[in-house]
Amino acid sequence: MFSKLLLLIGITMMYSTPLVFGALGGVVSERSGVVNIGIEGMMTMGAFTGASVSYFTGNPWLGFLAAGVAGGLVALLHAIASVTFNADQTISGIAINLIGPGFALFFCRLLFKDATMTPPVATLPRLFGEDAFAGTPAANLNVDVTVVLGLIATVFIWFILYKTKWGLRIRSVGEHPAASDTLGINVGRTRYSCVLASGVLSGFGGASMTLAIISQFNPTAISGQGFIALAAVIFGKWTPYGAYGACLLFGLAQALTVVLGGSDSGVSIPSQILAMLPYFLTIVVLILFVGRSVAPKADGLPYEKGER
Amino acid sequence: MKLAAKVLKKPIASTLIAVLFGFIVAAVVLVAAGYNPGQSFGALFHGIFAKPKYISNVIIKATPIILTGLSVAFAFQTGLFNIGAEGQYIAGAVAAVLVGVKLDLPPVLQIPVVVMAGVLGGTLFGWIVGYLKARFGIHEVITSIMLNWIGLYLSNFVVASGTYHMPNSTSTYPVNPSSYTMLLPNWKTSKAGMAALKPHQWLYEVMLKTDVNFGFLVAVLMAAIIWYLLYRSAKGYELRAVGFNRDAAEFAGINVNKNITDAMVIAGALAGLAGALAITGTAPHKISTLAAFENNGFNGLSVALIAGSSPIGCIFAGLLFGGLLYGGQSVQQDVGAPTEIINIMIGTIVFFVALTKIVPVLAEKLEKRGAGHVQ
Amino acid sequence: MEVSTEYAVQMHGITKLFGSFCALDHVDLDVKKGSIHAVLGENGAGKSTLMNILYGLYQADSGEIYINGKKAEIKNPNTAIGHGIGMVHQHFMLVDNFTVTQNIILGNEVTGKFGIIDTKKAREEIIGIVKKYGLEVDPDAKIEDISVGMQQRVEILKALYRGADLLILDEPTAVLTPQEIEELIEIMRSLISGGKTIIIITHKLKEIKASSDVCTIIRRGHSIDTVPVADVDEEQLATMMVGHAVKLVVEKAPAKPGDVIFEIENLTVKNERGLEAVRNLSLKIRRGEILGIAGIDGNGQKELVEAITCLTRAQSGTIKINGVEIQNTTPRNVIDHKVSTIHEDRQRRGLVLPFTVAENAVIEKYRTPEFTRRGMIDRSRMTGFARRLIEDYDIRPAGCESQPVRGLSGGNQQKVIIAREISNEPELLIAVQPTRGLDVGAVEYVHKMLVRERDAGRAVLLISLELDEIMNVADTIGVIYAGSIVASFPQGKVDENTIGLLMAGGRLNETGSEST
Amino acid sequence: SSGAASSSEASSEASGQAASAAGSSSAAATNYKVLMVTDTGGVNDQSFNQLSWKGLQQLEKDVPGAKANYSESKQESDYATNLDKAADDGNQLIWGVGYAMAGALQNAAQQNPDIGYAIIDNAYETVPSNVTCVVFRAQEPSFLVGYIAGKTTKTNKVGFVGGQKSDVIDQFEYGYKAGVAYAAKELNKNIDVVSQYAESFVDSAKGKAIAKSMYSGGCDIVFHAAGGVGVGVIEAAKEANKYAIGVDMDQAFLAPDNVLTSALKRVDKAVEQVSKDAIDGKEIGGKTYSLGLTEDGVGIPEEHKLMGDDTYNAAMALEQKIKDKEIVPPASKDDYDAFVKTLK
Ligand SMILES: Nc1ncnc2c1ncn2[C@@H]1O[C@H](COP(=O)(O)OP(=O)(O)OP(=O)(O)O)[C@@H](O)[C@H]1O
Ligand SMILES: Nc1ncnc2c1ncn2[C@@H]1O[C@H](COP(=O)(O)OP(=O)(O)OP(=O)(O)O)[C@@H](O)[C@H]1O
Ligand SMILES: [Mg+2]
Ligand SMILES: [Mg+2]
Repeated sequence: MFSKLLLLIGITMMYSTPLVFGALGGVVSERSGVVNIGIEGMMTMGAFTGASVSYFTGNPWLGFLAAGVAGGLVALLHAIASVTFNADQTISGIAINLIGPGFALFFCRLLFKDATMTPPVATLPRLFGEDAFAGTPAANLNVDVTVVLGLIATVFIWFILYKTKWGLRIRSVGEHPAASDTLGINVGRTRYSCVLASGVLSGFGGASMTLAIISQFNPTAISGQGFIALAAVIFGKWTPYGAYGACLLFGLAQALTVVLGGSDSGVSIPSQILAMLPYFLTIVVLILFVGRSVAPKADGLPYEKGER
Repeated sequence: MKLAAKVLKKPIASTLIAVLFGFIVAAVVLVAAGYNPGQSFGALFHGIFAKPKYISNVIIKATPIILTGLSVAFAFQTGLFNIGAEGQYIAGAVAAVLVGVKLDLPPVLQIPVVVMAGVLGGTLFGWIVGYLKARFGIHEVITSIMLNWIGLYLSNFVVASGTYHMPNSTSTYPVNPSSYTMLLPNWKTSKAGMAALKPHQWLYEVMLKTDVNFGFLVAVLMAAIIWYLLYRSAKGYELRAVGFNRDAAEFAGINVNKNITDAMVIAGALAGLAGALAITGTAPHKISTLAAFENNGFNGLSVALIAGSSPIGCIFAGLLFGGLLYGGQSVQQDVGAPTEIINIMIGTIVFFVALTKIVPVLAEKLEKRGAGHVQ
Repeated sequence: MEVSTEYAVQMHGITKLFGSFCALDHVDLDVKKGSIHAVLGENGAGKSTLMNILYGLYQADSGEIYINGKKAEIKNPNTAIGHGIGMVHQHFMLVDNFTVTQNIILGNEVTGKFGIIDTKKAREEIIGIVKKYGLEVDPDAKIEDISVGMQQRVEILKALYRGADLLILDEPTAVLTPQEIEELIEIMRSLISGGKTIIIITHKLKEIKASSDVCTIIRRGHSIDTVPVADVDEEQLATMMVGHAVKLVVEKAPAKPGDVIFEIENLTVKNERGLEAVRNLSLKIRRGEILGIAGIDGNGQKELVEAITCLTRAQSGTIKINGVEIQNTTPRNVIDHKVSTIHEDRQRRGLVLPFTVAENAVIEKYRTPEFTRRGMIDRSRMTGFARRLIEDYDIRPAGCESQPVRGLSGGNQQKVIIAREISNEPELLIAVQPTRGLDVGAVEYVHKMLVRERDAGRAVLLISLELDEIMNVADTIGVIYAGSIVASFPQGKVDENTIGLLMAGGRLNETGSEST
Repeated sequence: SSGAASSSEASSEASGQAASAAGSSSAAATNYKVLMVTDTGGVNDQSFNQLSWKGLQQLEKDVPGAKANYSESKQESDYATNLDKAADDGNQLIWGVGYAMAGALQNAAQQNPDIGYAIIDNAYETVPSNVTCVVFRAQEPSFLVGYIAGKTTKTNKVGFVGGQKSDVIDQFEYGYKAGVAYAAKELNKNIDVVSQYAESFVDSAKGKAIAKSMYSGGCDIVFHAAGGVGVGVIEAAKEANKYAIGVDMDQAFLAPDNVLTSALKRVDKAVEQVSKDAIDGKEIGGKTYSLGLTEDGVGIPEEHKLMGDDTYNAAMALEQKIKDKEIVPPASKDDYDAFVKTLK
């Protein structure tokens, strides 16, 4: 029983971590007033870059950083469109979701002799070292270091958003850009930074898949996590802790399907029905506990100076 | 100058420019990767236009995404973001199969019944999203994303279920042929049909080698109906009022919650119709285990965006998209360039569609410069 | 005019184009140090634009700005703030879900290590300024929870906090109660004595007289004149502003009230936060009568209107129109019972901005057989109808029926709403703040319309924060305080001071109150 | 193993030579175009599509003048159009990968009697004269790896992770279970097999989670037949320092210390060989190649450092028994139930 519990925790943590980074990216971007539907595309780019840099350098940390940079570069496109050109942020985000994976696979083919997957790559360490608690149920708690990074990132983003002047400015830009503008806050620059940060975080999210969970990049390494992260942003009411919680809930539901799905679990639900559980549970939790969530007021609205 | 400015102000100009940029970026990427862009685009156009049956195939491929595009565009016009067309499409296909396999009525009855079943399947999914939004204020994006996955597993559940699973396959039984919406499905494969078609080479090819079906006509008709509904009917007036300004609509006595639900119901019905028509109109007329999304709904998203959410625009955007998807295969086959090129190209087009808001602004500048010269 | 250090600000030959539209044409403005300088002009005259240029939000196409006699290049609000300029905008620039303190320090935060905001220190600094100028506010309250008057103080504090020497107030009184206005004038005086200079923009002639030293009049982007306020009277100012003589008093015949057709009894309504905003409120309106409700913002006016229009539930009590109870039904039902409402928030509740004028004109009756047959809207009838309204109500530009209403000016948007609501031929016409942000000419027009409707035998409920409006237009004046009508008087039987006292929660000594 | 893969019931003796002599015998084939149509998994499915393509790429290298190509299906309805387009483009041999394509391929073959077709994992009841079917008896290598797992397990509990349930995956599952049961019988003990489906062929994280759960539930060996999901399974084995068994190809490269062995299904070899036969003008139309251990179309890798020689040799002995038809590994639940009864 106890070991089952530890297992649930371990799987929950593992499953939710890429989502956490992606969702944090969404929170940061949307808090500054830029809707980010393109998390999926940014994560894919990060997943690929992380794996390939780790492969070529043998240094997973370098890969992790590079993934952030790659995610940021993709996000730059989104920022140019939605901040500089006041473009429709939804459209731009959808475009990112097409372009990101397109380029990731394209570069992968170029770098790996026309293969769309990398060989196994050096991975990030685990929290207590490779073999800690090996063979005991506690090994489930020896999570990937990215799990902790995700938690740190959550606290960090919360700290930035709610305790520092930058956070105050970011939130003001997302709520009332004109007010920020009259106080000499550069709305465009703030939004640029946030969108880029969003890309960096999403890139980390992608890399925490390929550098911790599966240790290679392949075309399906990121398949839908970006959208779940997007849902987590809304579910979590655009706050770092809320989003983190939503990702955990989703991870937990996945863990439950895993634990209930084994032929020795004593539960006989068709696996297709069981697989619906996380998605179904999300809706139920929304109905029962969460309800309406209100976006930052200026979320999705391009800021045009002097517009009345 | 004036003329140029005038032309540039038209929305279609922006879209065409976006398409042009899509090609340019794709060309740059191709060159960078060592492929000949001219050859690649040649292959693309060859793959789309070289034979009547290719054109026919493009139209067939375009049909479902025109409809899902319409679904998304319609929702946009009513202030909703229907990222759930994928799931609604699946629900439509599943429902059509559920009914089409079991029932075997004469075609005049069977076809409407099966198609309506599909429409209802999509409607149900749309309704859930709309109802949860209206009743509990739950954001449609979350429910839609979740329902997409639920739809996928539901479909797989049906495929695996005892009564529908076809032994030795990864699919259900096909729907009964009485549900088929191809053009003369029985006649064309009969001896008489073959004989009659044989002398007309292209007709023969189009009829026998592609699943020419009524779907496209239905899609065009739906685009017209949706346009009419949105811009000419009292219901459309309500839906748009709620979409643009919920508070004002509520104050004016319009039932906001009902209209949110109705909008999602209609959007879902359109995507469901797409799924149903794919089942009745194209081989293999059944659903198979889905390992991943087939993107019929997600492509509809891009179609709607390229079309600027115009119902009529969806027809053309859908054809463009269908052409790129279908013809894109040839780029890989003929030139060896990876298929990702097409995704990059489509992505770029969508990206520039987002940017093209500036085209009319530029046009205005151009106009002003022109005026300055006159002075 | 000479450039001199005597002046806090001198703007010379300012020209500003929006596209091909010339909003300002060689406008001059010279503001003496330590003075209160009024800028007066009709809606759209260019006042805000001029101030936005001074504050660096817009760039002038030509012209110079001198601050304290030195030429200044004001590229953005930051440089303006650097020059000691602070601005309180016409539309408040406050982040609703931030606290007062957060709003004040935004962009100029007091921080410790790592950019951490030192809220305590910030609060102390703010309290210091609050004390100095008598600007009482709660530093920890959220903006969405405080009154409009308070919000304005926060705006002023924002400027002072940044060390502003020159304060621009863009239409600061539009949303204030008489008492608040007095307090504001008080505050302005204390600022002047503290060495500040103030530019105040307003349409309200009385306030100019009450507060300002000098007044510059702008009409359609041109500076008309600059006069010492003491030398002119209100009529003269109005004439200069509009370009022709205007009547400042509403002309109307005495009311001839008929039977009671609208009646509220013991109404109680809770607000969003679950507090009783309307408490046991009762009122009656007769045919051919305008009932004006005076009151300070936040005393239940909003909830009262929401309850009547069924946007919100009534906890208890009845609302009857022609004897039929309509409370807790639907907005549709209320409209069907011939209640028409001019909502105070025209862009949120009144109009669908992307819709055309014609589409907006039929928003309550598109389903009637007149406009819809077999589910299809008869567009030619719809545009025909709109064209008639445009003509009858002089909505500009003429022939705008197929334009999105978004492109119309604020005044004309308001006219669309008024035209639409009156065209419903209501039994009861509710007008909430119908002249908010409109200039004198437009205000006159709206008032005329309300009186015309009264004379046509309708009951009119006028709710306004502007006491003048109530005093001038209403036949019966009710005062709302803390969710109840605390007193009511026939027009002319009460003076402004009494009403102002009642609005602020005071009690009457004499028995002047009688019920309608 | 020899590397040659293909053979039919009709011509098993020819296969060895054909493979080794491939280069020379096909010299005459100038500009022979071969194309494969993938199923919806795409060419990089880390499973049979990818292996098929590997086979065709090898063909291109080995046979001068052979031109290989693929076309990817994104959805079910692409099968027919891709096959049709392939016919237009002058391909002489067209592969359909996966039995989902059976119907579409049959139609195409009927419409283009002059073109050769071949299909993986599907056998028609009556094979059209221009179609070659290639099916694998995947239950055979699965049986072997199951046996190895049974012999190797210390916890007496092993796992199986499937992608999505289908007849092909059943071959792996029940072959494996039968192998485990066989070993248990031999060792005279009870070995539990836990099986679980990921409902996906792509969700590696889920594969990892399932395997984690199996390892923590006491399994020490997990076999997967789940495409990309298996990447996660192997990853979990690495982390838990337990064994995983690969599928389709030798997956030891993913985790040399943890991949105990793999159930090989040499789709690449088969595709290459059948294509060569076609290029050489052999009569392959209308035939079904059922490839098992005997034909060397399936198997396990020779490398066996993690299990020791004893176990490996025992498995090889078993392989011989299967080749000799002394043992017929079951490919479905019913066969498996029957098989287990024979053990008692
Ligand atoms: N951003 C803009 N784009 C186009 N026109 C503008 C813009 N801002 C102001 N204008 C126009 O410039 C003119 C002056 O506007 P401004 O806001 O300065 O008027 P105002 O005197 O402050 O009026 P009000 O009393 O209504 O506040 C108006 O006709 C207005 O429509
Ligand atoms: N942001 C804008 N962009 C373009 N045109 C604008 C903009 N804002 C206002 N206008 C145009 O400028 C004109 C004046 O607008 P504004 O709202 O300032 O009117 P106004 O002069 O204050 O009139 P009113 O007295 O009726 O309120 C309108 O005709 C409107 O179409
Ligand atoms: Mg105005
Ligand atoms: Mg103004």
